[in-house]
Amino acid sequence: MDRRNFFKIVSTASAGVAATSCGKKEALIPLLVPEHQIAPGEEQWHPSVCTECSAGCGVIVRVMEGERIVERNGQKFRERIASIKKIEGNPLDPVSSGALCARGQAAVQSLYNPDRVRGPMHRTGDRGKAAFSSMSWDDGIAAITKAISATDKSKVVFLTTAPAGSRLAGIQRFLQSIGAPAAYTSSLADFSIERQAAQAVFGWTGMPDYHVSQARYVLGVGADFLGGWVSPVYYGGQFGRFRQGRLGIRGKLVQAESRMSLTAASADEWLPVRPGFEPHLLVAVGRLLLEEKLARAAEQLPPGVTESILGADLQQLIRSTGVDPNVLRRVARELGESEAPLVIGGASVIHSNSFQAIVASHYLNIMLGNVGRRGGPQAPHPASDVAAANPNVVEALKAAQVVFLDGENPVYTLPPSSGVAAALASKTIISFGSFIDDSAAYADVILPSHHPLEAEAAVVAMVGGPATSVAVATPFVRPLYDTRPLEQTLGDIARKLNVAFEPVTAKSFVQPLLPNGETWDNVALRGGLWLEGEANAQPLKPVSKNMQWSDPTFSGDALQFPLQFQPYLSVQYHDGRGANLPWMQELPDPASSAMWGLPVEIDPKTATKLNVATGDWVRVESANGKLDAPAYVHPAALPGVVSMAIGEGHTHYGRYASGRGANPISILAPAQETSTGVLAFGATRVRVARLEQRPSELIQFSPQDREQGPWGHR
Amino acid sequence: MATLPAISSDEGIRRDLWRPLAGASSRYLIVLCVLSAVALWGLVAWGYQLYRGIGVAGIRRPVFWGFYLVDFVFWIGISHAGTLISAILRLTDAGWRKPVTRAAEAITVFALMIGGLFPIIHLGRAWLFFWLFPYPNSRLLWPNVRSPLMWDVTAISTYLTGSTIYLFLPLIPDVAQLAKRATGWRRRMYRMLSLGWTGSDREWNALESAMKLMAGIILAVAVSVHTVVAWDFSMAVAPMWHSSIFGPYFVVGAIFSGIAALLIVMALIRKTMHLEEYLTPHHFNNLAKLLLLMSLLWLYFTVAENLTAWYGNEPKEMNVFGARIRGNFGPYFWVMVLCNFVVPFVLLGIRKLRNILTATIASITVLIGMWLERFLIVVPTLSYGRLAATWGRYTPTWVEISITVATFASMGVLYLVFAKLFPIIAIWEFETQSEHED
Amino acid sequence: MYLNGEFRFGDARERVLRALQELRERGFAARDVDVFSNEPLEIPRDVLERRSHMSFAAVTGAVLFCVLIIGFVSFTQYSYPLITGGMPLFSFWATGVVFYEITMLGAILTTFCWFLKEAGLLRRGRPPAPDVEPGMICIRVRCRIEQSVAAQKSLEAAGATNIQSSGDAR
Amino acid sequence: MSNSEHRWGMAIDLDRCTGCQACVTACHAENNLPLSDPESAAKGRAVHWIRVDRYYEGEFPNIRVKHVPVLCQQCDEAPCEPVCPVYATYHNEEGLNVQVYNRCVGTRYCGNNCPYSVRFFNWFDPVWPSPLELQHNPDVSIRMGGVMEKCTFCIQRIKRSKDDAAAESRPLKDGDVKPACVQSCPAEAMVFGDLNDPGSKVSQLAESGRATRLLEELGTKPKVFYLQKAT
Repeated sequence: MDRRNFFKIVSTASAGVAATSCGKKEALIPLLVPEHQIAPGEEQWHPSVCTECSAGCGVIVRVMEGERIVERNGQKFRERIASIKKIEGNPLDPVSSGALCARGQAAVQSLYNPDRVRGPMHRTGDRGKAAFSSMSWDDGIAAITKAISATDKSKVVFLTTAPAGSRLAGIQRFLQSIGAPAAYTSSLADFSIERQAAQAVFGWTGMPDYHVSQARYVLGVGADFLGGWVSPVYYGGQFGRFRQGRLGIRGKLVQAESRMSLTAASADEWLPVRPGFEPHLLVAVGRLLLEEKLARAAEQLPPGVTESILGADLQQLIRSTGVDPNVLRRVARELGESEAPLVIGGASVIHSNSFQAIVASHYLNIMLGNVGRRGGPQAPHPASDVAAANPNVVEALKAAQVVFLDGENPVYTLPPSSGVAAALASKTIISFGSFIDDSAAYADVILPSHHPLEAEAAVVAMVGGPATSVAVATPFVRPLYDTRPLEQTLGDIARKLNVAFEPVTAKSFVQPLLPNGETWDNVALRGGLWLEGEANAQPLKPVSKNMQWSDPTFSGDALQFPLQFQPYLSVQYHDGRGANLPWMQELPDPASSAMWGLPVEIDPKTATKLNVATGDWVRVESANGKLDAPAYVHPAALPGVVSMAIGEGHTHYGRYASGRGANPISILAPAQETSTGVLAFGATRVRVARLEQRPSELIQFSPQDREQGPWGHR
Repeated sequence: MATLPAISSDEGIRRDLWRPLAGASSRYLIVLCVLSAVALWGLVAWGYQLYRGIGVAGIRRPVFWGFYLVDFVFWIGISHAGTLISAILRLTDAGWRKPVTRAAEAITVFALMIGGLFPIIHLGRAWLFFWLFPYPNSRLLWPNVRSPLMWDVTAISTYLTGSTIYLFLPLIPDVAQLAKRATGWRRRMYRMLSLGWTGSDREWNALESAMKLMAGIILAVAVSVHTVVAWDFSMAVAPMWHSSIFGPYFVVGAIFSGIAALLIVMALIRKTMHLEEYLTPHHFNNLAKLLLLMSLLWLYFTVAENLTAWYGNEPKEMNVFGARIRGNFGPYFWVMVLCNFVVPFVLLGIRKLRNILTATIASITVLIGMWLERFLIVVPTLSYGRLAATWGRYTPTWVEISITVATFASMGVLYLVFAKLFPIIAIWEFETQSEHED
Repeated sequence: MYLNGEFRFGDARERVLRALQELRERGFAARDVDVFSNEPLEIPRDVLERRSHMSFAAVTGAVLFCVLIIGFVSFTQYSYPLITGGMPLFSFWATGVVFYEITMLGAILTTFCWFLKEAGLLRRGRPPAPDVEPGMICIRVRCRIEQSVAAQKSLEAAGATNIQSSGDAR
Repeated sequence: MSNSEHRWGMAIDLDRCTGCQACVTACHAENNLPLSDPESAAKGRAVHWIRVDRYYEGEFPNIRVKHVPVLCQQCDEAPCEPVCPVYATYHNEEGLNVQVYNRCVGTRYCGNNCPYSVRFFNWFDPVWPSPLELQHNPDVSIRMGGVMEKCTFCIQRIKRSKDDAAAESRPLKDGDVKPACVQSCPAEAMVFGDLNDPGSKVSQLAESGRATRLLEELGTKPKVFYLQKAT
């Protein structure tokens, strides 16, 4: 199958291309599929890269004949075009291994979304009202040029979702050439705490990689790596092999999380740790490992760290986590005794002390002697670093005069309490996005760039270290609408500004990475460049010398707001981007089975106290706002912890997402993770009250969540 | 036996029984118009469903069958009023049956016509219903006779044919007599329907033989029809459906609801056509006792069905059982028990309370109860399937409700028209009877 | 030719029976005598024998239909063999109900047809029938001219009124 | 029971499955499943040929989650088949439970008689706001309103693989055919193949000690094998 697909890819490109598999070097890059080459019923597969999240999965795209109606001079014509049918993982790509998550596969629905922006537009109504009328590209570029030249360049803020790769490099180069600060990201899914913790402990740039498949015992803490964290495709593959991929060896996964995430659900054991007490749990495990002499590489720990771990009050640590002490002791012993133990620390929900948790997890791995080894954390490739994280983005946005939006949606992803939406009202805003989303509704000008499936790109995968994966896409279908590649638009702007700017293309991005004997054409044909990395190449010696942990802080008075609120990244919507895809809307939520709207997850005890049943509407209120949503009484929710997936509650985002559901970010306090300044989106306290009305039904695909009905002999 | 009208001269009987055929009172017309309007509304609803798609009904996965199948079973059940009752009575030679039989047989035919429509109404592509009939076609494919739905098709076709003939045969002498008196189009119609009946003894003999035979055959068919309807459900491997009790259970239920329908129709005829002397308390008393008997039988079957499920405590069955007894279907279940057992038992079981009015009231509750019974058989099993993740609730829409209500109205319309065209009591049978009992 | 005699009032039935007996004694065949009435008359077998083969016909029809449906079903199932649910292509379990119903249909239809045949309904060229009023019984005798006197006498003896002849004088 | 060359089957490793639902979307993309909307979804009319059933077991904190991907089990003795009066669903030579859309009149009896509830009905003609229909897979027909539909084991992919193999004049190899769900699964929890071939991966997994079948007690003989979690 893998080979078959590969041959498909190759044969696809064979319009005048010599078969590279025969070793001939002179190959053309796969060009646009001309319409006359599309035969009915014939399929072609083209390599591309998924940009639905920043993991960087290489994909292959099935192209077949399609037909669309175009209107010219008031008359309708049928036009045969090459259309995209399906997206699958590129079997050659080590990140996707030929598989792809639900959201990645649904990307085709964003390409063919009926609500895509079809050409450049300018605002005609009030900001935020999404009233636009079309304009020409020239006018649009002129308007931008004017806006930029009139401002202090340091007040130009460029927000982008672009993952590490050619697009981001191009943006950064553009910003540099006009003298603006580097690009920012406002997504909640940039995992900057994880990056910063890796930097702090190991001196690594980028996201550490965990070779789950080679571990035998995994303790996951706070990282929903099979769900919304980093790359469910990559880690899903790892997990499959971890569990059943080795003869006679079955890995055991213990997951400590404050929510029953997909990872916790797949784990052999779930340790329901109280929100924000992940560092305590990790330190407790460390202490137990050291005490029981199971820390096989204890000597590699910096003395300060060892001291502080041994100085901790174990009883109190364990008590604070809320986990059964016996269970925790057993888990620590099992972890320490395992042949290939691994601790994965992450922050699927960011608390005020999440950084400490991840740092602690790294120390645990050091103590277990697995860093850089098979089955341990691996150093990432430096090229996989991404745009600046969001700690500074709020300040930057407030100070900005001109704001560029490239797929980012700060009005949605940053809480209103941060004042961003209000601040945006007085800026010049230019959107390069394909949709009029919450933020684009504020834009003055929308200059839509090509959809990623229509554009070229080179993306460095976030995972896979120490190997490096660069997935490459070259365009193969004609753009559907009057859009332009972002590089071209930036180039046009630069030219108008009389600034020297050399756009970054996929080719120019990949070229310097090419090893000897490899050509760009080969890379383009296969859809990626995959470089073997050397394990153990990085120094084991930690950069940091000490470790702290502190109790989490929550915003809001504990008496008034007795419950803890944790929004989380879901498999279907990620940071909210997936909400305009009907396939994602109708994908049953893994926890609640909800479709077309997400519920608030409430534990059964709290629900009983509040007299709330599944389907009842509740008002979730924090000191900073309130939202109304249906409730789902989650049998596995921690008592007193209210969770809600991020994704719904867009004011504008096409017909499938606009006005549907509630945005959990909207009630967050502007709390920060103490060490990094990142928005601590799990650090808000709320109260919940039952509402009398049910404005709409909670739609569930499977309302029944127990295998047995409530009835037996009685 | 107090079955005899006080006046028993042939002319008198004739006058009494033919009176309703002549003219039409304004009340008759108003009722007819109202019922027709409701029936038409049902047609509109059906048209809307055909135009928009079956989705305008409330059925859904996993409750693929809803009101329509409930109505189907209900009306097929009602159809047992007639034929079965009149055949049983005819075969057992119960003399008091005579004023009752035609009213009952007419119910059968009309209820069958209505009930037989529902399998078509509920089809996703109703316009292709003829694919269920065996005819040489370009698909080179014949229907799958292994399907219980094909059993239905044959059973209902046979039953409809049989009961129409069974209604028609004793109508011939009456129609022949009417043909002599009527004028205009009525005369032509009666003429045609009388098939040239002259009243010769050969004809009478043939009629008698045919009726005796038909009574036997129709009895066998009637039992099989409702058994087959039951088997639609019990052939499925669904919890609480896959049960061997369903055949007899449905037959008993059918007779039960059939008698109730007959009682109601008789009470209405008696009142509106002033046939108090023909349909006497004696008839009602007999039928009421029969109803009471069926109520007890029904209870027996219901207990048998549910007790086995409860005692077995098989989880998948208990889901349906629990939903039905205690869950969201609980209220319907207990109303059903009230309607089907408590009310008839009290009203008809206590001799002092038993009269025409209470028999009618009990019959009405039995009809409600039996409709609910069918609902409780069809829907909970589908709602609570074997895999809990597939459970789902069903709520009917206005379309289903309209069509359901309209079928009751159509029954009324058909009956009103029939009663206007044909004597609702077999005159010749009545005359024979009066003669013999003199 | 046909001879019609009417009987009215009270003991019409008894008189009709007497007339019939008389006629049979005078050698009139049962098939030549018809009794018309508005309601069924019970005439003892020895007086006027009407043999009925209806039950036999019904059984025959049933058997015929049964054979036909079995043949038809097996033909249809084998003509385009499709496996469903692991069931055999043709089995009496899966098709028994259909066989039963169609068998019954056969019985019903033959009964009806046989009724039409035995009653003589729908038959063309039927001799004119007397118009029977309620309560009246009428005897029609088919006879040759030379027998007509005897017939008339029988009728009169039994108290028939309004004796008329009709039809061709043969 | 059939003596044809292939007998397609699937094994789903519940120890690998993470419940991520990639298979669900893959199926939508491959098979042109009708789009739901909030109204139809609220009525329980959303269509997922493959779904991931999730059950909670136990009470907090000792609570576990069970994910079971359920698709048409392609039963050898399928209860849905004999009840169709018009042969819209029947068993083909390769053991697939085939639904012939054009033949279906919509009695929905098959849906009632499917213990796995994997049959879906088209309550209306499907609608895709333009240009979403450009995504449609031309290998799979669009179902009209009023007919049943269900998982086909991606029969179109089986056919394509056979054609490809024929074009290269080689026999079909184990792993050549992958339905969309199997192809998409990141954890490789699903394996598809020929149960007639004792050497195929799916045959071996079906023989393994962990293999069970859903509602096996009904005797429907499904061709989807669930490999239970090892503990």
